[in-house]
Amino acid sequence: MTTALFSVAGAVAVVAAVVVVVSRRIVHAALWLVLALGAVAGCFGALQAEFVALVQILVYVGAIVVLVLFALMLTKAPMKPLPELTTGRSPFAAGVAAVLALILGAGVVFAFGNEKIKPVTDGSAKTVGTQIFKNWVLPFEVLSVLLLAALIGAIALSQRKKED
Amino acid sequence: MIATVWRVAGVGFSLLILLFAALLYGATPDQYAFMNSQVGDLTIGFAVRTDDLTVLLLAVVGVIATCVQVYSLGYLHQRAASYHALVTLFTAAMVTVVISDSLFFLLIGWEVMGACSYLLIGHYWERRDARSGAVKAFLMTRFADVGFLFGIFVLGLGAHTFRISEIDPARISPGVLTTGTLLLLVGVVGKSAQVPLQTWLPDAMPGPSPVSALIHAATMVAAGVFLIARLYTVFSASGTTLTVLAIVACVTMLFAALCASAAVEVKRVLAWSTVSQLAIMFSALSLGTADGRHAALFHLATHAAFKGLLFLCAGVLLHQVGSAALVVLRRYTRRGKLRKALQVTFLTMTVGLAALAGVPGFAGFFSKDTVIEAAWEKARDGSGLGWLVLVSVCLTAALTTFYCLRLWLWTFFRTPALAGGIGAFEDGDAAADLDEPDSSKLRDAPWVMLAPLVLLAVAAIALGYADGVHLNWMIGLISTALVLLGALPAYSLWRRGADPRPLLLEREFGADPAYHGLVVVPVRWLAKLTVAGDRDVIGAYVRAVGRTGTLASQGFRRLQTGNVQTYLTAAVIGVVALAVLAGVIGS
Amino acid sequence: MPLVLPLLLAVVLFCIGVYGVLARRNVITMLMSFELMLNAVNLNLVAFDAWRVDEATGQTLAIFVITLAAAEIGLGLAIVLLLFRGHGHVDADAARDLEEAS
Amino acid sequence: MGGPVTLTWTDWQAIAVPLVLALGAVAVLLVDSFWKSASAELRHTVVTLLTSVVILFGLVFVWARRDDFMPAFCRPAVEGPAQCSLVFEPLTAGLWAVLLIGGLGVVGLSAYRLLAADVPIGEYHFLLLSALTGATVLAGARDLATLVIALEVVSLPSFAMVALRRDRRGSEGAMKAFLVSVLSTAVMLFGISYLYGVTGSLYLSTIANRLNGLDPDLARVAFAAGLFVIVGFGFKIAAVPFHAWLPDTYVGAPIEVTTFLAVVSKSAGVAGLLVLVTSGIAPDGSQLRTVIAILAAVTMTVGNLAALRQVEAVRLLAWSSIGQVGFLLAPLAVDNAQAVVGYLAAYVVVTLGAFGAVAVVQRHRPAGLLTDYRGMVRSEPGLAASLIFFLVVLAGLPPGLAGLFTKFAAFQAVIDGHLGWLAIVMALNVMIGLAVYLRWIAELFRLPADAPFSVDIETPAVTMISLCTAVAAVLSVLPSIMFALAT
Amino acid sequence: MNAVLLAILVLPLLAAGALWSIPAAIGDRLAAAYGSVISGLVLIGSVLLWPQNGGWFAYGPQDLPETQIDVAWIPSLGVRFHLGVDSISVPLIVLTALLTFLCCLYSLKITPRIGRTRSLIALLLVIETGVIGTFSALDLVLFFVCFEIVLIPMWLVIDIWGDHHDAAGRKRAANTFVLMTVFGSALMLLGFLLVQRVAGTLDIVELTSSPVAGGHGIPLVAALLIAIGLAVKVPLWPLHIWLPDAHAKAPTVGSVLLAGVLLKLGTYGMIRILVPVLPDATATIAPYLGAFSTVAIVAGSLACLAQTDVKRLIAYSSVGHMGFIGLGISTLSPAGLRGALFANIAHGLITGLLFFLAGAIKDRHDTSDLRTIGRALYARLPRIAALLTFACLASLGLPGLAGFWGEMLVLLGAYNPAPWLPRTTFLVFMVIAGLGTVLTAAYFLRLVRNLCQGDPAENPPAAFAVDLSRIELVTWAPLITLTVLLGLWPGLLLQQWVAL
Repeated sequence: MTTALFSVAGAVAVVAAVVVVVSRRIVHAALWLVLALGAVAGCFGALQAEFVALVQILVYVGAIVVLVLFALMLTKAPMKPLPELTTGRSPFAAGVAAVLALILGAGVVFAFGNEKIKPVTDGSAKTVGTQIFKNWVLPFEVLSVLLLAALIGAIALSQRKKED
Repeated sequence: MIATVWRVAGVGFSLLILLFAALLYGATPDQYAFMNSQVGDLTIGFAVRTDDLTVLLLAVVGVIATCVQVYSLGYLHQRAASYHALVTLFTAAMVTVVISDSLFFLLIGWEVMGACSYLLIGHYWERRDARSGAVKAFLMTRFADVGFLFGIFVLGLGAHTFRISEIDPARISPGVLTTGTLLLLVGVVGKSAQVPLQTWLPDAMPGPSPVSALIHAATMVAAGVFLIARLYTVFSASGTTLTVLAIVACVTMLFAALCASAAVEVKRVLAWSTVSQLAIMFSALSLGTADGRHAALFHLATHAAFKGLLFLCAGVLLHQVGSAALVVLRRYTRRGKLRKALQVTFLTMTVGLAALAGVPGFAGFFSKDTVIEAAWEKARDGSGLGWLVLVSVCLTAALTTFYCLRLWLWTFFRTPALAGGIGAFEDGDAAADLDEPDSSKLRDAPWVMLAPLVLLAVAAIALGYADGVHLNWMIGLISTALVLLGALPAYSLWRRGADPRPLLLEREFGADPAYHGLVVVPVRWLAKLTVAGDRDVIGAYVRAVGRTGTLASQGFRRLQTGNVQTYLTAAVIGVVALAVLAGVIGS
Repeated sequence: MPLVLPLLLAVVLFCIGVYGVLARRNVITMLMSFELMLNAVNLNLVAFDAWRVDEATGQTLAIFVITLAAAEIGLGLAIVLLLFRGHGHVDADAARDLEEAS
Repeated sequence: MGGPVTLTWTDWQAIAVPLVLALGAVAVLLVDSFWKSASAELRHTVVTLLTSVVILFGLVFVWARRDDFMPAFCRPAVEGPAQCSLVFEPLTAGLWAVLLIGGLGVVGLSAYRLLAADVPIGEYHFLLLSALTGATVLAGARDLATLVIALEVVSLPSFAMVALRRDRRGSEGAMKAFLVSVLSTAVMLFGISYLYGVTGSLYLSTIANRLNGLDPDLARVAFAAGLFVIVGFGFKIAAVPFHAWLPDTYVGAPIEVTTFLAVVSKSAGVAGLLVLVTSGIAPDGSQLRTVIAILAAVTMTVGNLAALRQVEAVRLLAWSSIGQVGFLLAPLAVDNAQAVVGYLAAYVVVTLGAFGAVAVVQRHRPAGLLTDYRGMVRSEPGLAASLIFFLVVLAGLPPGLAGLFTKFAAFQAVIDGHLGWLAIVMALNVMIGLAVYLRWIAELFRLPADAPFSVDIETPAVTMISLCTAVAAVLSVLPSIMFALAT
Repeated sequence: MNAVLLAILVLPLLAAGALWSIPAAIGDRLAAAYGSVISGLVLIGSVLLWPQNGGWFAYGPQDLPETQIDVAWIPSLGVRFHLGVDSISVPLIVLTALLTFLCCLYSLKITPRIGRTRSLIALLLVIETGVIGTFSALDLVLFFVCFEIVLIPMWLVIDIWGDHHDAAGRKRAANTFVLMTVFGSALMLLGFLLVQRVAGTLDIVELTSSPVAGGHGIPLVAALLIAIGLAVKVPLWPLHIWLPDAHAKAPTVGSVLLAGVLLKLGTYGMIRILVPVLPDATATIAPYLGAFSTVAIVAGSLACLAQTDVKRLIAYSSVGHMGFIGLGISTLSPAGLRGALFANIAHGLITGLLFFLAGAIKDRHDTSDLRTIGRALYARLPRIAALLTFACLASLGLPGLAGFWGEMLVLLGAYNPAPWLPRTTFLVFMVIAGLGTVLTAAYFLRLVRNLCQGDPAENPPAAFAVDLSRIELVTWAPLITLTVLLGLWPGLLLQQWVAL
């Protein structure tokens, strides 16, 4: 059951991801990204990681993609297809990516080919929360500094110069 | 001012040598070592010794040096300071050789002489022939000295000492002994201008004549003879070396005598005759007997006297006439002008040539006879070596007379067959003889130059009797016959105004061009090759490294296109490459 | 469920992301591709977590990664806007003021 | 599991410095934002002083506790050594000292030129302190989560700082650095995910423990994972071939920020990599060390070669800093912390000084060409002497004994680690590097076409450069100080 | 004595610093006088160091050098500040001090046309410190450091004060010099570190008393690296390519120090480090070292024969002479090593003199090209030409002058090399080297012939050509005197090296 669910979600994610990187309409790409991320969230769900799945939807689909769309608007991204959105090097890039995929895939298959995941539910918000606040306090705190710094940095960059 | 100081110092120094010779005469042999230093288990240092040989050589050097220094007072007019200083140093170097008991001390004198001769031969450095002659003299002797140095190593390490008096041939293995002496012989051959290193000496003639006298009579070339005499026990212990020496000497004496017969310049004739006479001394030494050594030294002494005399005479010719070339001198022979104007010179030169030719009664006669006698003694014992030496010396004696008489006649006398005489030296330029130079100002040299001539002329006669006359009549007769044998053709040729000079002899057997082609040219090529190699091979690599750096740098600059996606692509390729590497290493 | 399934999915997503980063001109689309790559990471983490059955360490890190991505995208978009203000476009391979090739 | 979530006193002590830095960052921001009434100069001075005080506190703390060993945020070990997120030990103290001195130097350098460059003061210092916070945490981190997040805390504020002038060049430089950095983060995280999968832990000590005795297939994945993590750091410290963003960003950024990137950011990356290696991710004999060694060789060679023909001072320094990173990686490849920290110390001091000198010149000659330095030995002998000294230290030749001995230590480490080929490459690079710096030094002595550079140098700059010179001189005479940092 | 050693090391350095920090207004004369005083003091100090009983290679627990300073410097790296002098180093230190002193003295009147004499003097003093430091270092790293101190100052001397006609050429020469040397010394450092890895110490005294055994493997690699590093400095063929340019383009005082002192660092290093510390490995590479040295002798001499520039010619002659020294070291025999040591000193004196003379000739004609200078210098500058001839004779190894003894002992060493070396090979080297002396003579005579001799009528004197000036006489007199003195009394030095 979970396997089937995962497979469907995974297939959707792959298709959506491919469209994201090949689409000529930049806004479509952003919207396909939503689908891809959502599908990945489905995968998380299939892997019994509910909390992660929820956060994924919340943060990615809810926040990040919206941010991206805003950015697209601010940079006056056109709605029409743009042939020059992909560089001339794309076949080469595809080759590089394919080689990388082959190597990694082969390595993964050789290493973990016989392993099975037993369906166990430990992905609740409580488990994860306990983990964060018991064992991973320091990274969490540092992450807060990161968020603050990124925020302030983004604000500082967005401010107009005084003479403007 | 400085010149005067050096003049006085020079004369004083040579007188000092004489004084020492006189003081040391009859003294018991003695040695004294000083300034030694230990190098490993070897002692390297200086030592001096006095014995009969030292005294003899000191006397010879002293006399000749005094004569030369005094003579030079009148002879030399430019750059006198450096000249006298160098002559003094030259003499001092020879004295060092003579009194040394340390092979290294000896080597110092030996090579300083070479350097001084180089500088003195090049005294007239304005002249091309002087420059090249000087260089040639130095390089050839230097080449030989390398062998000499190695000989010192071999002998010194073989005997475990560099003290001459401590070298005991009995304690050296025969192979080492032969190698060592042969190597020393190379040095001797070079220094004394024996075949095959003979070509420098005739070319050294552009030097001032007194220097030639010094080189040929008392220093430099005599040093070779002295050295073998000094190390006679060692040399005579090695049969091979003696044989080689004998062959070299015999070839040289004939070779040089033949060359002398075809030379057309007084000094060149004399130079070749020196080579020839030295070879006679060497041949005597090569006999390996005490008699031979004695004969060689006797001949060395007499030769010093008459050869010094002859060169000083030639110097007078150069000084007064301006040239010693027969072709020039020929112009002054009309009405006996030359011998009348230069009366003292003529007389003393006659004495000298007579002594050289071995005319009975003159010193050369006696000393040469001693050599022949020693060779005869050896030959009588059935030694092939002895026979070789005997025959060669006899032939050389005849040849010597030939070229002496030829020189004497063509220099001072007008040939009866006038026309032919012109052609003999002037390549058919008939007008030359008619063009008589202004000889009104031709007069004999000042007394300061003539006095040494007279002194040496006396010595050239008297020295023959110094050894006590113990003449073997048989040999005396034979050598007289040889003199006549040589004199007759010379005279008859002169009578006929002919001076046949076979090309081979005139070109001195082609040794010079051969050396030029075999040594000088290849070395020049090699030199150019080395420079080209440095520039185009080694240097090219260095430049290539530099250029590679520059090119690589520019390449990296070009890669820095500013396009961040190129950067990213390169980076990801790097990751893939490292991943592949990981796969390769991991499996 | 076989473990390789999520892992292979992660590999595929990651490489699609790599392709996007290398092939897409627009900086914003490049950023989207980065998101795909980070998602691949999360997929790995969650899958390993499920396989390992330990204390949800993987999921915790996945949460951190999502937050990290948010921070990155926030600052990144600010930089993109600034770039747009300066250059008038957001093409990564056209912003070449600083090249040194001459 | 179980038990209340509490921080022990040791935990607080261990994170005292990062904590104070973070709080200081906020304080600086607040002071700047809510004290608008004061003049810009006054605010600048106050902010600078505040920042300096915060950093100085860190230095004092490090000095006071330099010999302590304080593991923090620990949990009872399931197996093997204790699992901690952060450890303060002598090595950490040494790295922190280097990082904080670097930060202080950048603050000092920023003290006199920043206002003119249209950079918002408060934000600048806030970002600087945030990055320093990240850097200090990074140097002490002992788990992968902390490590990667701390690295981001170093990186993201730096990119913001690069673009803080908000002009074309700055934004382009920031964009490049940002894109490369994000890619590297993704790659590194991908590697971390595999490391986690293979070992089931994020704690370095546990990972190192479990890496021994993996079966070959897993070991291969672990190797690839470790490789990805190292590559991630390779991006950050601009190891070749992940370096290309660096020269462009250095040129695009304001010079103070360039200095920050070259000094703090780079040191932080090296510190992180050092933590990874020393904690046993790449044990002796591991192929990962070979990878680092290869990176070292390629990095130093490419960096030095590319620097050979540069005509701009900053670009030359940028490339040469890539070369220096190669030299830093060499002892890293053999896990010789002492040599790395020593090298880093000398590098930081001298790079600060060199950028200080460049800042002075570029303020008056904005083109920043090497030819602008002509005739400086005559017109500005003091500045020229200092600059020459810095360059000579970078080249590693007397009188720059600090550089010589750190290079020597690197050689020693490599030789002791049986990496002969790397040592030869290093020897070659000493030569190329010298050629790079000599070109610049020669310009200082050459006679200029027009009037040579000559100005009244501002007091803060004089102070900064003199301090750097003095420290470098002291380190040259007593190099043992540098090597005592990590022990 | 320790105080004296430290003083002669530190004094020039401090003096140079002081000289730089005083205002630029100080006159050139004053700067040169100051330099002369300082280097004169150093000279006095170095003479004071002359050891009472020499010892060498024999360092053991009881047998330390007479004068030594030994303090820890960088404990964590095993580096000590260990200085000491013995009878090998003191003569070289004295030579260094003497040549520096003479260079300063020379600068009183004669300075490069570029000016900036103050800096030049300061750099000379720094070079002096570096060289003396190298000669007295008893720690491998300290040796390396001092070895490197010299580089930058010398680079500046060539680059700034070099041939003013050829800015690009002098820059290239300076760079080639410094880069090749640095590469060599970096390799040498690797060798030192290998030694440290095997022996566990960097202290030369300890290493000498308990050398690294074994003629293959790591000791061999170490010996090779050290030998290559030092060979660049010597320089040994084919690593000599930097030398002709550097010497030819350097100013007079630079050439003098470069040839007189700096080249000795390499050979000193071989004798001080290679031979005692890695005896077996050195024996393994000795035949190759000897072969390259022999090639250097011949190639250097041949190259001289085709030179048309007087400074380049003298520079190439150094290649040949240093080849002799290398050959002497490679024999590992008492005679060869002493010969090398002696030749070091002699070459310093004679080539120093030669470069002074070449500089004097160059100054007077504004070129060092033989064809441009013309011939017949005997007529135009009789005294200088006479001195040149003297120096040439000394340099070609005329017995009775200093140049002879070193080469003679080297050849003697090659005739009788250490028992564990292949004797036949060395006999071949000896013969070739012996013929090399003939070539040496040939090119020096060619030089004299082409420069000093010739028809004065065809070679008009240059304008302002003044013969030997007083300062030149004063500067050169010590060199001439010592050349003659050592030539006549080699025991002066040889006696220092009795113990082995």
